[in-house]
Amino acid sequence: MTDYLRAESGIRSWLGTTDHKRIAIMYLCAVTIAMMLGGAFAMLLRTKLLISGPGIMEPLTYNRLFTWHGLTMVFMFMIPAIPAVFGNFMLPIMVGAKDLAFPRINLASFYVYCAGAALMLWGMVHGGADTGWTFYAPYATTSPTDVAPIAIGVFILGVSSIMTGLNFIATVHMLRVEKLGWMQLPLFVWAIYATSIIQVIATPVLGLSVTLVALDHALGMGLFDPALGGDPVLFQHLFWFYSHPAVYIMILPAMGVVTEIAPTFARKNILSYRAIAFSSLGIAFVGFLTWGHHMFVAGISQLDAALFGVMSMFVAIFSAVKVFTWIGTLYRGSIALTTPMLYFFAFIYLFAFGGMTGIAVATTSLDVHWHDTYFVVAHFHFIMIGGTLTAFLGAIHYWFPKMFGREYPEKCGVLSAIGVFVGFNLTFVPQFLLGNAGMPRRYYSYPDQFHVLNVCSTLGAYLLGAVMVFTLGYLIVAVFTGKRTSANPWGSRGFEWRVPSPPPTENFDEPLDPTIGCYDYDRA
Amino acid sequence: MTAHSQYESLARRQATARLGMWLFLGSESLLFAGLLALFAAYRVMYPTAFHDAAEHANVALGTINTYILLTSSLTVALALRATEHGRRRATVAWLLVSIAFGVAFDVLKLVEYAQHLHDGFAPGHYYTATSLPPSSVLYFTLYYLLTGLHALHVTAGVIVLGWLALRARRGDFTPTSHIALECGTLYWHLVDLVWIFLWPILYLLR
Amino acid sequence: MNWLLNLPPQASSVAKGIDWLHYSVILTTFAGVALVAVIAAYFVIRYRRRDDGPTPRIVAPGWLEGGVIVVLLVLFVGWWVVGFQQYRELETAPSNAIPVYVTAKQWMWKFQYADGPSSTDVLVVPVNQPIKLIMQSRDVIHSFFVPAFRIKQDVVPGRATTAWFEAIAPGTYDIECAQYCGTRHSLMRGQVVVLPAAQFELWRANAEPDHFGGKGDGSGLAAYGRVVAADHGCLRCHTLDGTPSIGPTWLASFGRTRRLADGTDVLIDEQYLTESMMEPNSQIAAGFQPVMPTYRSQLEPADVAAIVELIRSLRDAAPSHDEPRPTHDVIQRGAP
Amino acid sequence: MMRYLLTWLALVALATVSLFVSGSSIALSLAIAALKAALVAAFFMHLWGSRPVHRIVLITAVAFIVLLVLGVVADVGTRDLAGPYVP
Ligand code: HEA
Ligand code: HEA
Ligand code: HEC
Ligand code: CUA
Ligand SMILES: [Cu+2]
Repeated sequence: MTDYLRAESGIRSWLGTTDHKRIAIMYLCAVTIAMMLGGAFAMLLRTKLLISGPGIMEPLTYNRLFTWHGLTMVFMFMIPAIPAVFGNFMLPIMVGAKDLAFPRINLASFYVYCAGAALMLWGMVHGGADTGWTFYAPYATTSPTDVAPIAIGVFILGVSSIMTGLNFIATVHMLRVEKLGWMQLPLFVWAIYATSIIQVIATPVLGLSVTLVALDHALGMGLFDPALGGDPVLFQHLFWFYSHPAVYIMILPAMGVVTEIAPTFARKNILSYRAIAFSSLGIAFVGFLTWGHHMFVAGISQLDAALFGVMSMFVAIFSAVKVFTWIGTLYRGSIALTTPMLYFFAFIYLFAFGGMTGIAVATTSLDVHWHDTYFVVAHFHFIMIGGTLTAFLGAIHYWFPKMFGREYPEKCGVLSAIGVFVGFNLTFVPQFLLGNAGMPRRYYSYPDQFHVLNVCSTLGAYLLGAVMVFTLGYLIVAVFTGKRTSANPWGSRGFEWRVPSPPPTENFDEPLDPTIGCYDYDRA
Repeated sequence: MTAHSQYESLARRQATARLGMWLFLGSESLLFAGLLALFAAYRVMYPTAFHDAAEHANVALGTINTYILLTSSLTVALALRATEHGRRRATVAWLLVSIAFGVAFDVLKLVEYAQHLHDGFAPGHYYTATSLPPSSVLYFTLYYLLTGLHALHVTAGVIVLGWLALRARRGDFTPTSHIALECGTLYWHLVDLVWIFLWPILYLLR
Repeated sequence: MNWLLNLPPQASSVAKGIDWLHYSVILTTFAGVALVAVIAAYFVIRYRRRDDGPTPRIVAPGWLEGGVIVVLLVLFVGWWVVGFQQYRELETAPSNAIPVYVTAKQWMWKFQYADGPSSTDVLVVPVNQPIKLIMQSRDVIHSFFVPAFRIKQDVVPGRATTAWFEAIAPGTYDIECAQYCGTRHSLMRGQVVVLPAAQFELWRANAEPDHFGGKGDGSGLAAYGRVVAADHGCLRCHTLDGTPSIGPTWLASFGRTRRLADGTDVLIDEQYLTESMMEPNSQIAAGFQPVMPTYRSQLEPADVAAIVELIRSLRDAAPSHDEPRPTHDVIQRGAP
Repeated sequence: MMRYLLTWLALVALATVSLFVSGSSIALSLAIAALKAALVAAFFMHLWGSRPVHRIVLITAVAFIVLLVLGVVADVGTRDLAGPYVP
């Protein structure tokens, strides 16, 4: 049987495909472009911050840039990144199916994504949105820029995200191969499943809130307009009801990835399958109860602040359990320090630190000082880059042989992992200190006493950017020229490694046999 | 669909489509959550303004529409049943009746809108009425958004039912294979479900 | 520690306590992450790959998992308890706080003392004296942030929000707007100038008389409030001397509780008063008709502040003699 | 057939009841609405006797709608309870 890459050729065979693997590759191209674009915005931001006063660009330009940076990175890159690429590619194989439950919806979701992204880009070209990615009313409803196309773009991207999530849930429920019970599923599947629940439930609320902003901006609906009695704080409630769970849409798949990497390279069963599986579900559900921690100083009632504060502490426990389980998995393993494994360690360290700073900002009185300062910026970049982007890079290296049937250059990989780690810390550790000192975020210019740390941060960002470009470069080269590889170069027990690399169009030559589990490293 | 199929049997495939539909309905109902939350919050903040505004709701039309939708739910259920018994003509007939109800609902809704607009109870900054406490405008804005979003669903439902009627006439549905029809009726029932809550919230509560 | 963490000086009465919690959270974070990193490093070296053989199957015992959960939960919830107590402290001004009315607009701060002096972007306060900020916005959301005081509070249009602080050392401290509010958000900065008590009195005495003509003689803002109230016809329905009228008298009302028509009690504070002007019919005082029109688009934030100050200034006055209090209460309750 | 008709009759009856009683009480009218919704879901939508996962989906969706409403109302409804403020 031919592999999925060579099964058919020609551009039409890609654009019209319903093969989950090909759709995954198309998503991979799309989100990589989005990441580069968002990264380019970030480089411009950091360049402006090299100087404290005005200069280099207009304030309005800067404000647009951080808005676009946030929106691009969150909605066009990070939310689809791992689920729509690696979830799409691996999940059907991991459950032993030939495809997702609804292949045409899968393809449609890609085009809906493209439409939403195109609308957003069009909005940016037309100078849209200087509102911050959070669209806070009443600024967003009165902004001099054109908010509506970007807001509707976010809505459409949300539709795509729902389609993906719905497809995954149906697949996990209905298409598991015979004898593959819930508790034998690879944990990546659990993570994606939990993510999908959030996508399906929370995304409509986001769609509605940004639509309200668009309606207000374009037509004067005035639901949040104080002049009509509206309360702008209510918009924040709606926004964070989605956007806090959304941060778990971003981190859960990353957790799924590292849960696959660790057992493979430590040749060890996962320390506690149960803990990882159920904590994913726990995060998905309890994550819905914490949204108010973004609003401690927004003028919410003390009761609400108390409830959301304590629930934030509870949700963190699940993440902590995961961290300790991953570490424990290494115990008495047989550890190989390959590129994916280096990314695994970068992830653990950066996520643990970023997560603990999440606890810090969730501590109500401390957040009063830190809210909307660079401390928060550092917190979420630690989790989103240190966590998710790192895991994304780990996943690319880990599954590269499977997806393309080729090897990537290991030396380059190691260099890239180390470079990302160093550049990252150089960029964002100074931002914690800036936040402590009280530098607010979304500041085009800043008092001189923050200058030195800002320069450090910018230099780190340049290093990080350079490493990213380097990584992209050698991976692209390897897609076309890398050495051919076998079905299971890592010696993994994972189900996806039991099919040829790259897999045939129908994934399995013979049905998946899950009697030897995907983490059974105690058997020869 | 590609030549290969990932399903072991037709029944499995139908069960999957059914689950997918339910997931979609669950997601769809969350679309209303934000507006409901806003309604609840503003009602708590401005009880009198909302009370006074609700007095102006057209209870008669709202109630007629309630009966219409409840009955249309029955008729689509009967359409599905007719297919299960292999009665093609009855299926088409029941679907057409349901479509008629849906259209009637939309028409009455438009009448209601026209009347409110005439009285100056327009949404947002277009609101010109002066007889009510000022924050009543929030009630009307939410009224338009909630019922408008719902009416969009009704309209989408009518289109879906129309498409199903065409397919039914063509003989696409057999007693054992009619998952599209089933999903379509589920969607229609969701439209009914949403209205079951909107009606007391917008029309009856004082 | 403060230097290591690059924290600003601890210039307010609450800063020390908050920083203490800060240290404990951050140190635990470092310790926890270091623990994780050290264990990981140890495992990597100790269990590096030597051969291709199978590894033992190890499953975490339940007590270990439970133990980790309980320990961390106690730690995290402990922080929450302390943090929330401090948050309440930050949210509730002490009774002897001097009110300052703050108006935020794109992109400046305006400060107004009850008895006259007002200023733009520079807030002058005495040391060791609690100050209560009653804040309103004219346009979008802003946020009043003084890093050295560890306080921050969003200023939301259409509402009054409050914050308070007590500066413990004379000096000049930065004010920053922390909520994104448009093009010049990053320039919406100001300063708090903390003066020793004597100097502050001097400043107050010599302060530019503001446009209300007040000058530290207790007239100032409250007097302006009288003008506003008269101009807008408030005094047709409200009295300043306790005489019953269409609306409740403003005499001796501030700081007391008000029984509402639906039977609940609310505290008459700045928020309640502001809301009563913006949306009079959302909370009807018991025994009164919902006849008061809204003044939402007619009163500027500064006017609202002036009226609030007027009502506040009447809080301790005794009801006038010809209208003994009991009667007045009876009339109010008996009104239709 | 009978089952559908009975469901419909119950729905119409409940709607009529609610028309007369629910103006006064939020709880009552929402309870009647919930009952009607349950009838529609159980019989018209065939949740009665279908796979449990369909029920779970519906219940989850409803639970999260309620959660959003409660979380927001817990804010605006308690902003006045600012705690002991001594003037
Ligand atoms: C992937 C994204 C992601 C993730 C996973 C998280 C996870 C968490 N976040 Fe974060 N957050 C964001 C993305 C994310 N966040 C973003 C984007 C913003 C800003 C939005 C904006 O305003 O623009 C933000 C803002 C934000 C705020 C608001 C700050 C402010 O604006 O004032 C708060 C407040 O509570 C918070 C809390 C938390 C908590 C408690 C977690 C927890 O889930 C973290 C749990 C993890 C751990 C706790 C680590 C593991 C623990 C250990 C390894 C134990 C260590 C050992 C010992 C102590 C012994 N986040
Ligand atoms: C979701 C993920 C995500 C990711 C991956 C990043 C990545 C980065 N972010 Fe971003 N960031 C956000 C999400 C993210 N960010 C959000 C949500 C906000 C808040 C926005 C708001 O306030 O509304 C924010 C805000 C934000 C700010 C604060 C702006 C302000 O408040 O004024 C800063 C400042 O330093 C910053 C920096 C960076 C840097 C240096 C990176 C680096 O990691 C980037 C690394 C580089 C690359 C990935 C690509 C390399 C590309 C090049 C070198 C250019 C080559 C060009 C071409 C090929 C065309 N980000
Ligand atoms: C037509 C008469 C009328 C006018 C004019 C009027 N009010 Fe009132 N006001 C009332 C009544 C009646 C109440 C009590 C019922 C209620 O709470 O709405 C009231 C209540 C209030 C309260 C709440 C007082 C309390 O102790 O509960 C405030 C504050 C207030 N008004 C301020 C103002 C201001 C400021 C103006 C002018 C700018 C004004 N009012 C003009 C009739 C009036
Ligand atoms: Cu005002 Cu930012
Ligand atoms: Cu959050």
